[in-house]
Parts: sequence; structure tokens; C-alpha cells
Amino acid sequence: MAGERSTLKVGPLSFRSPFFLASGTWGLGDSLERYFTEEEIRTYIGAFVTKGLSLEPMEGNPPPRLAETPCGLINSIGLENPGIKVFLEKYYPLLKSYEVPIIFNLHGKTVEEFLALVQILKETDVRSIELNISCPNVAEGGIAFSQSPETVARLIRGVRESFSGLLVVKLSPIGPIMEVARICEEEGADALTIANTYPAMAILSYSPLSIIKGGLSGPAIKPLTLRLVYELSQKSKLPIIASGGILTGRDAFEYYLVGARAFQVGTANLIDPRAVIRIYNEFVELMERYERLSD
Amino acid sequence: MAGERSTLKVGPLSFRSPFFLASGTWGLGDSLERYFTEEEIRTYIGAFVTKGLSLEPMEGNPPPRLAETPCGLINSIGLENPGIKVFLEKYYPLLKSYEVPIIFNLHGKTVEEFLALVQILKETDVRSIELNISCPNVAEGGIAFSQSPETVARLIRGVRESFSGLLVVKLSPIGPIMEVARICEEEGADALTIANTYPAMAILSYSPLSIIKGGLSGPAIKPLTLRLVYELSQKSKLPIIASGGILTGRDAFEYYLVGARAFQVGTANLIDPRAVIRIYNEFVELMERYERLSD
Amino acid sequence: MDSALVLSNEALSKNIYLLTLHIDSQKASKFKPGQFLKILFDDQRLDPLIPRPYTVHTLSDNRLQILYQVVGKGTTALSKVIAGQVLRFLGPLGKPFPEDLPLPLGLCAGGVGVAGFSFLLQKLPPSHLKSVKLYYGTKTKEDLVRLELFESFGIDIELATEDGSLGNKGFVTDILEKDLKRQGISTVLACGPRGMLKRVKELAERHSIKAYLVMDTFLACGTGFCKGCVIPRKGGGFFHLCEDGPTLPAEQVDI
Amino acid sequence: MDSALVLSNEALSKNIYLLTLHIDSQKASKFKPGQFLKILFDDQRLDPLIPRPYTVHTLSDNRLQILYQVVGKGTTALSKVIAGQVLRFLGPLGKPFPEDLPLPLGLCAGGVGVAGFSFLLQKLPPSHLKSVKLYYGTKTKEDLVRLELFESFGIDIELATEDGSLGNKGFVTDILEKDLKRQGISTVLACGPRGMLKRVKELAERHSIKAYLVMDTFLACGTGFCKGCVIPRKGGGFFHLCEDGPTLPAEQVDI
Ligand SMILES: Cc1cc2nc3c(=O)[nH]c(=O)nc-3n(C[C@H](O)[C@H](O)[C@H](O)COP(=O)(O)OP(=O)(O)OC[C@H]3O[C@@H](n4cnc5c(N)ncnc54)[C@H](O)[C@@H]3O)c2cc1C
Ligand SMILES: Cc1cc2nc3c(=O)[nH]c(=O)nc-3n(C[C@H](O)[C@H](O)[C@H](O)COP(=O)(O)OP(=O)(O)OC[C@H]3O[C@@H](n4cnc5c(N)ncnc54)[C@H](O)[C@@H]3O)c2cc1C
Ligand SMILES: Cc1cc2nc3c(=O)[nH]c(=O)nc-3n(C[C@H](O)[C@H](O)[C@H](O)COP(=O)(O)O)c2cc1C
Ligand SMILES: Cc1cc2nc3c(=O)[nH]c(=O)nc-3n(C[C@H](O)[C@H](O)[C@H](O)COP(=O)(O)O)c2cc1C
Ligand code: FES
Ligand code: FES
Repeated sequence: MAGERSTLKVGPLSFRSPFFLASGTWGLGDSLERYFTEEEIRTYIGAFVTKGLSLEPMEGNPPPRLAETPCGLINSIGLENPGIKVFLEKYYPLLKSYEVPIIFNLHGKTVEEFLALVQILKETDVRSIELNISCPNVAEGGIAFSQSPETVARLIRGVRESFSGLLVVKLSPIGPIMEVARICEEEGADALTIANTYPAMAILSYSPLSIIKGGLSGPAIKPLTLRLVYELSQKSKLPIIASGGILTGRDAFEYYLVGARAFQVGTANLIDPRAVIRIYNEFVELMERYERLSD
Repeated sequence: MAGERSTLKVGPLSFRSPFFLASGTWGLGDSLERYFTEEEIRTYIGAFVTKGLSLEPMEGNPPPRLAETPCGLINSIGLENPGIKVFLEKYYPLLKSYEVPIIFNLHGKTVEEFLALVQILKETDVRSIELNISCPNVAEGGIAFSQSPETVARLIRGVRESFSGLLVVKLSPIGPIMEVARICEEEGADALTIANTYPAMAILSYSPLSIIKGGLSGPAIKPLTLRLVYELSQKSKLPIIASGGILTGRDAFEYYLVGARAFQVGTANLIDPRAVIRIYNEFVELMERYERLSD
Repeated sequence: MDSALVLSNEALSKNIYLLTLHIDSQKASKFKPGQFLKILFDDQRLDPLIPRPYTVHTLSDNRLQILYQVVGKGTTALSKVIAGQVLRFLGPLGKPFPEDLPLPLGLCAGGVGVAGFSFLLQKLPPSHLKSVKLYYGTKTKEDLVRLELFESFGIDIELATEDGSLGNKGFVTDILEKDLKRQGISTVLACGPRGMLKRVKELAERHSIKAYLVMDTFLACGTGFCKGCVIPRKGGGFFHLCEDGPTLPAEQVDI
Repeated sequence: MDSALVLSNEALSKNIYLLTLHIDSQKASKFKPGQFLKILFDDQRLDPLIPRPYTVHTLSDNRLQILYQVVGKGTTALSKVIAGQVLRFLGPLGKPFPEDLPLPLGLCAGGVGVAGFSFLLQKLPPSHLKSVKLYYGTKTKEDLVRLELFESFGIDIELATEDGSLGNKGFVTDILEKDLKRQGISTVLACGPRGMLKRVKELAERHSIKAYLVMDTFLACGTGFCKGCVIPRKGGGFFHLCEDGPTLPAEQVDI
């Protein structure tokens, strides 16, 4: 792959780098330029995945929204975002100027909302979406979709009817994931992101009691998501984009060995905004060493 | 609870301490004496849970059986054990002499094997069992049970018919856990252990490729199991014995706050064989501080 | 991320430490008072996972100091670091203290909240120093660390301890209140526990003066990416502490 | 668990370090050559989670040394430890080297596998030393650490490097083989990479001498609780390295 880097294809798109910036871990992307040169963006960042975007602006959840756990991070952001229209107007033009593929991560409370989001994007030049059917931090929609294969079928069928671009579905690690993956394939999705965060909980103070229920990300979950990618890649023909605890090139390489073809860097961005460059370089080095070994 | 420590009741049994040594993390218990005084065993160890015991001796899985992951441990022991009969003859008498309640963790490949194990125990003075329907490391039985509420119903009904002692069921965190818990309650189990390890995977070397598929334990999973205990304790009336990443008194205390009534110390024993003493003391101190605060 | 060499890491009281780092001087010149950095351990260990934020306590040339209190895992680990080891950091992050704060300026510090004020004092025009007063309160005498440093600026200082072991007995906001009543202060910049900040906010409203609160919450990115560090905004919505703060106008926060 | 004060932690080559600890002398007296300890960091950080095992390299009074190679997260973290810090440990663990090993004794070390032999040499009756020969091989010259120490015992030493930069060029087992052919050795105690141990096992069988292999695998408990550290036993079943080993009779292991 190191050699064919410039032609990594997922669905109808090709990417210069297999490393994507995961949804919600680089906000709306407006500060990419502060941490990368344009050259670095073009070289290292295969795609920028937007924060989950909804029809209307969302304020997100009240604090606490974060807690650290051993080698993990719980977040309960609750999809704070300015809504798809504001995003298209205010943020998208700047992002486009970076010449990096932009994947729109979409959040609908219902199938109908998802379809309405896609209708809005049809009026634009947007060619890539990731359906977030797996957010553990919202009262409606989100992870509930991933529990119901029938709803997922209806959703993807509807989206596919009106959207011919890159259609990625981001699954929850919880629930009937094998069945949901099969349905995504049947209904014509182009790729799967495996996986979103794991429902988790932490207690921040005892008196008064303060708890957070949210999604667990980071290195703690990597062995779990690695297992899922391994199982799924044997069952599904769709290309898998791995997401879960990728902090080093080794992590990505391990996902590659079990079948993933692209990688999302999430929590790592929160530790170091330039993490993706290090991860990319480590990965390429491992790829080269490994190809030599298997000759 | 600090005050009523001597009367912690779970089902028909009472325990001096709410801290149990989790199955498989203290082997067959023959070296308890090497790390604890008799007094310490009586004070700090609420119960000793045996390694999973099967009808026939089991050799366990070939190496690799272990891998460390960030803040977690993957094991794939494969229930290496000498079989119930050898255990009763060779290990049980010594264990009994420690005057600590002994819970027999049982592994059957089928419902029938479980019932046969219980028949054998009926001929003895054994009064407590934990049904392991959640081991991720065996080809037959184990975690497969936890995926099938009907089988669990049949299993517990069968066991309950012939066994009147403490009947604990150890659930898998994966699968329809709410439904399985409900069935355990309906069929007359006395308590639930929440939860066994999480199916996970690690790659130990690239060339030649060496992987391990096994169960993830340790601090990494605590936020996940904490969430399960929280959800289950609102749905189930059965007392919950928490198992998952308890390394400190705080960990146990958090499980207590979300509804657990006893605690199993697992991976912590592998780090420090005397961990349970520290954890117990930290827990009691927190309990006392918290009771004072909530006055 | 940049590297920092640990020059010393000294316990000033049971739980309060002074960390002295050597950093690149060009990088150092970018820090302004009120900004913070996130510190990462340089040893592949992933726990704690997220680098913790600390305010710049003092800075001269390439010598950057941090004053911190041990409260949990990250600060405990930091307290075990010793001279000669290397750390990594990200910064400067966050907005500086507002410029040209109207004088007379009251600096109100609860405990280790005092940390960032010294860098401000280092940077203030010397002529302003006589119009600055530090209100500094802790639980007990031994936590009143770095007094000599603050005295060296020649500013007015009033101390308070909850147990009365040094200075006024009681809360630091009690002494601040007296001065506000006497109209001796135009602006307050406050940093300390949430309860203290609430009280400062009340006092500022009551006495119609401007107050800024340097706030604290758990941060993940510190760079505005994750939207995790919210502080409710008066009238609805949220501040993101790492981007909009850590210094926020008291009248705009809803705490 | 017991405490150990770090007296020094010195790089001997790019990846090989010598850690010197001060431990309680009563505890020290319990260690026998071939036994190991597990080292835990004393700072609440949970990564690496499981304390790593290390053989006692040298021991006198309360000064215990460990010779280790940096290979992953745990050893990297250990390499960053410096004098003055405190570590915790559990031990002694495992079975000592067999007593009264028939002479002449060959010690066959690959790389840092040499670590445990020095403690054995410290404890052997001085009269035995002339009947001990150390075969010590590494990839390259700079990894042949602690030569002075081993020379100080007055034993026979033969060196090998894969690149021929010092001693014989090739594998350490090649020089061992020559001596076995000459029937100069009755017992071999070998510690090193799996490939080397396999070769020693073959050679011992071919030359009908007794060999013991000091083996390595990832350990969790180190105390026999978890059953994770299995080494296949010839004829079926498994050894548990931490309980039955780490030194195992070559003819009984299936590697
Ligand atoms: C901009 C900024 C600058 C700072 N500067 C300094 C400084 O100069 N000196 C200094 O001593 N400290 C400073 N702090 C505070 C410091 O960052 C924390 O004390 C530190 O992160 C604690 O880390 P820890 O791992 O030791 O504690 P942790 O283990 O992280 O826990 C500390 C406490 O916070 C609680 N907590 C954890 N997560 C949350 C959450 N999501 N919401 C609410 N509470 C939570 C825990 O329960 C615990 O009581 C600053 C904080 C910020 C935001
Ligand atoms: C009894 C005993 C005594 C020892 N004494 C010494 C000594 O004196 N000096 C010394 O330098 N070393 C010694 N070792 C080896 C030492 O313990 C390891 O090198 C150390 O644990 C590595 O830790 P790490 O975190 O740095 O590496 P890790 O990150 O744990 O990885 C090290 C390597 O092991 C591989 N690995 C991890 N898990 C497994 C597994 N389950 N099965 C197979 N491979 C795995 C990894 O892929 C990697 O290549 C001893 C080992 C034992 C068992
Ligand atoms: C702070 C935060 C916000 C996130 N927001 C979103 C989101 O809006 N939409 C989404 O699909 N995933 C979201 N995620 C999930 C990440 O994109 C990623 O899939 C997950 O964190 C696992 O990868 P990691 O372990 O590399 O972080 C968020 C994660 C974090 C930590
Ligand atoms: C090495 C090892 C062996 C285990 N063996 C068993 C077993 O035989 N039966 C069982 O029910 N659980 C077994 N478990 C699961 C533990 O009892 C415990 O439920 C789990 O590890 C989660 O708790 P922890 O995070 O405290 O370890 C084993 C766990 C480990 C780490
Ligand atoms: S900490 Fe991430 S936005 Fe502030
Ligand atoms: S490491 Fe646990 S039994 Fe050997």
C-alpha cells in the first residue's frame, strides 16, 4: 500500500493518505491551518470528517461533557454543532480551500431527518458523507439506529436513492453489528467506519454525586474494535475504515493486518493536534518494513 | 455498609467482606496461605471464587494466552483446570481450612454438563456456585450461552431444581444482557456477577503473524462495566456482584454507588497478590467518609 | 509538541509543587500571561492519557515555571518527575488575560489559583504595580506558598487562611469585600475554586465593578476541537473554556 | 509489594541498561540465583498495567542490580527512571537455578540473557569457578555489556558476535558446539532468544548432556495464579513458566 498510496480507493473516491481526521475530534476544521502547513494537509490527511451535523443547530449537552478513564476518554458532547446550513455557509468554503476531501458526518434524529440532510447536500458539491448511526450521547437517533437493522435498511435505501457519492456508514460497536453491516452492504453503502465509541460511565464526584454517561474512546477500546474489524472484515466485502484508539502507526498497522483499508484518528488529535503526521510516518515505515519481510 | 460489614447478605449466604477473589485470578487457591495470614483471609476475603471447573480436566489453550493492552489484559487461558473431581479431592479440603466461603465457578459445554456438575456438588457440602455462562475463550459453551436467553432459562431452571444454595450467574457484557438478567431473576438465581471479560484481540508479532483472541479485563473496561451495572441495577432486583477493573477502593466504591453490593477483584491480583487488602481498606475509608458527608 | 527539560520539581508544601522547565526561548517568547500549556510525559505510557493543563507561573528567557497542586493521577505523576527528565508540552493555549485591565486591580487567588498572577506581574509595566493588590487565601498557612515571590513585586498583599493560621481568618473574598466597599478596586481578576469564583461574581455585581474569572474544568484537547470544556453562558449557550477562556467575564458566565 | 530506591539507571549501550536498586536487606537475602522480581512504577499510572519481570543480575547486601534491554513500553518507561526515584517490586518469584549443577558447567547467553548468570557466579563456591565457562553472544560488539564483571569472576569466557565485531563471528551456539564436541562440558544453562534455546536443546540432545533453558514469555501474575505463561511440555500439557521455571529442563520442553 505504501507504494500505491496515491490511489487508495474507497468507494468512488480516492485518497492521498489512508488517514482521516475522525468526526468531532477536530471540531469544524477551522483551525487546521493553525497546526498544519497546506503541504502537510495535502500529504498526510486523507480526509477531514466533519463534526456530526444536524438539520438545526444543536447546543449539545450540559457539563460535564468529558472524563478521563484509564487509557480512555468518555465524551458526552451531545453533537454540539451549528447545523448543516451554517456549516455550509461559514466553514465549508474555507475547508475546501485546503484541497482535502471532506466527509460530511451526518446526524438525524429520524430517517426523515437524515434524508432531509442529504437533500440539502444534493444542492451542493458535497460528494462524501458518513452516516452517524451510532452516537451514544443523544436522546433521539444516534446509537438507537444501530440497534435496529430494519431502520438502518430503510435509512440507507433512502439515502442511496438520492445520493451517488461516497456513502460511509459509521456503526456502533454495541448491538447486532454483523447484521447491520450486512444490511449496509446489501443496500449499497460504499464503506463502513468501525466503530463509534462504547457506551460507558464515570463518576466525577461523590458528594454531590456527579456522573457522566457517554462514549468511551481511546487506546482502552482498541483491542475491542480491533476484534470487531477482524470479525467484520471476514464477513463483509465493504472496505472498512477503522476508528478506535489509533494513537500510533502500529495501531493503524494492526487494523490494516486485520482488514481495514483506511484509518480515522480521533482521540489522538486531542492529545496532540499534529498526531496524524507522526502516525502516518510510523505507519508507512512499518508498511515498508513488513513488505520487505514478506518478500 | 461499613458498619454492617459482618452481615453483608447475598442470597442465602452472608459474607464478612464484600470483596471476593474473582475466578481464574487466584488459580485454585492453593497458595492463598503464601500471601495472606489466616487472619487476613478471614477479614478481607469475602469469598474465594474458584477457577472455572469442568466435568473433565481441561488442558487450556496453546500459547499465547496473554497480552497486555493499554490499561488492560487479554487472556485466553481456555479454562485450564484439573476437573471438578480432582479439585474436590485435592484442593477443596485445604481451601476449606481457611474458613473463607468458597464459590464454585462452573463451566459446562452444554446445559447437561452444567447439570452434571451440580449433581456432583450435591454429594458434597458445597453451598455456593457461580455459573460461568460468559467465558470468551472456549470453543463450546461459555459466552455462547449469554447470547441465548432461552438456553440460559433452561440452564437456571435445571440448576435451581436440584441446588438450593447460593446461585450466582456470571454474565457476559456482550449480547442481550438485560434480557438474560431478567431471565436469571425469573428463574430464581440469587445474584448476578456483572460481568465477565470483553471479546478482544491483540497482535503480538507481525512476521510471523501471531495474534491472540481473548477476553479483555482490567481498568480499561471499568467504565464499560460500570455503565452495565448502573443500567442493570435499575432493571433487576437481584443483588449485583461487580467484576471489572477493580484496582482501588474508589473503583469498588463507584460500583457501590451505582448499585453493586459485592465486588470481585480479578486482574488486580495479578499485579499484586495482596491487592484485595489495600482495596478493602481504601473502600472502607471512602464508605466512612461518604456516610459522614451524607449525614 | 515541544520538549522541556526538567530543571527542578520541588515540594513547597505537602501537596503543592514548583516545577521549573527549560524550554526553547523562541517558544517561550510566545507565551502571554494567562495562557496555559498542556504537559505530556515523554515515556510511551498512556495513562494519564490526556495531557493536563497548567498556567505559566513565571517565565524568563527559557525558564518556565509551573506551580501546581497534587489532586489526582496526572498531578501525582508529575510530582514524581525529577530534574534531568524530559517532558513534552503543547502551548501556548487559551486567551491571555485581558490587556490594560483598569487600575486599581485586585488579584483574588484561592490556593494554587495564585499560579498565573506572577507571570502577569512580571509583565505589567512597573509603574502599575503600586495599583495592584493581591488577595491570597488558602485553607491553612502552609499552603500560602510563593509569598516571597509575590512580595518581591512590591505590590500590596493581603492574606487569608480559613483556619486563621496566617493573615485574616476566613475566606479571601471577605477581605476583598472590605476593599470593594471602600471602592479601592476597579477590576478584579480571580482564580480559585468554583465557590470562590461564585462569590467574586456576586461581589462584583453588587459593587458594580468588572470582574474576570479564570476558570477550571477538565480539558481534553485544549485547542477548541472537542467542544468538551463548556461553561454555561448567561442567557444560554456555552463558553468553551480552552478557546474563549480560561479567563471569562464574570457577568457573562452562569455559575 | 516492597519499595526499592533507584540508586542509578545507566545506559550501557543503545538499548541495554543497568538499574541499581537499594532494597531491604532482609528481603534481599531471600533471593536465589535464577529467581526474578516484578517491577511496578510507584506513581498511580496504570500503563503499563502489569509489572514486568526481571532476573536478579547482581546482589550484595541491599544492592540489587537488573540488566535489561529496552524492547517495549515497560522497558522504555523503566529506562526513563532516574536516581532518587522509588519503584515497587514483588519477589523473589520463580524457581532458582537447579542446585549443584554438574561441572564443567557451560553458561550460554544470548544478549541480555546473560543477566542472571552473574548472580549465580556470585553464589557459586569459588572453587567451582574454574570449571565454569561463559559463552556470550550478541549481534554486535556494543551489546556485549558487563564483560568486566564477568571477567572478574576469573571464569573462562568465549565471545561471539553475529557481525564478527568482537570474538568469534557467528552464533554463540557455534562455539558451544565445538566444546561439546570436545566433551568439555557436562551441563549447559542457557538463556537467550527462543531460537538460541532451540539450538541449545538440539545440541544437548545430540551430545547427550543435560541442558537447562531459562525461558521467557509474557507473564501476568508471576505467582502461578493466572495460568497464562505456558510453555508446551514434551509429551503434552504445559509448564507454567512462572511457577515451574523460568529454568526448565531442555529435554522436557517442546519448543
Ligand atoms: C487552563 C487551566 C490551567 C490550569 N492551571 C493550573 C495550574 O497552574 N496549577 C494547578 O495546580 N492546576 C491548574 N489547573 C488545574 C489542573 O489542570 C488540574 O488540577 C489537573 O488537570 C488535575 O489532573 P489530575 O490528573 O491530577 O486530577 P484528575 O484525576 O484529572 O482529577 C482532578 C479532579 O477533577 C475531577 N474531574 C475529573 N474530570 C472532571 C470533569 N470532567 N468535570 C469536573 N470534574 C472532573 C476529579 O473527580 C478530581 O476531583 C489548570 C486547569 C486549567 C483548565
Ligand atoms: C522470568 C523472566 C525474567 C526476565 N528477566 C529479564 C532481564 O533480566 N532483563 C531483560 O532485559 N529482560 C528480562 N525478561 C524479559 C522482560 O520481562 C521483557 O523484555 C519485558 O517484559 C518487556 O516489556 P516491555 O513492556 O518493554 O515490552 P512489551 O511491550 O511487553 O513487548 C515485548 C515484546 O514481547 C512481545 N509480546 C508481548 N506479549 C506477548 C505474548 N503474550 N507472547 C509473546 N510475545 C509477546 C511483544 O510483541 C514485543 O515484541 C525476563 C522475562 C522473564 C519471563
Ligand atoms: C470529543 C469527541 C467527539 C466526537 N464526536 C463525534 C461526532 O460528532 N460524530 C461521530 O460520528 N463520531 C464522533 N466521535 C467519535 C470519533 O469520531 C471516533 O469514532 C471515536 O472517538 C473512536 O476513535 P478514537 O478512539 O480514535 O477516538 C467523537 C469522539 C470524541 C472523543
Ligand atoms: C487470567 C484470567 C482468568 C480468568 N478465568 C476465569 C474463569 O475461569 N472463569 C470466570 O468466570 N472468569 C474468569 N476470568 C474473569 C475474571 O474472573 C473477571 O470476571 C474479569 O477478569 C473482570 O474483572 P477484572 O477486570 O477485575 O479482572 C478470568 C480473568 C483472567 C484475567
Ligand atoms: S478542551 Fe476541547 S474544546 Fe476545549
Ligand atoms: S504468569 Fe500467571 S501463572 Fe504464570
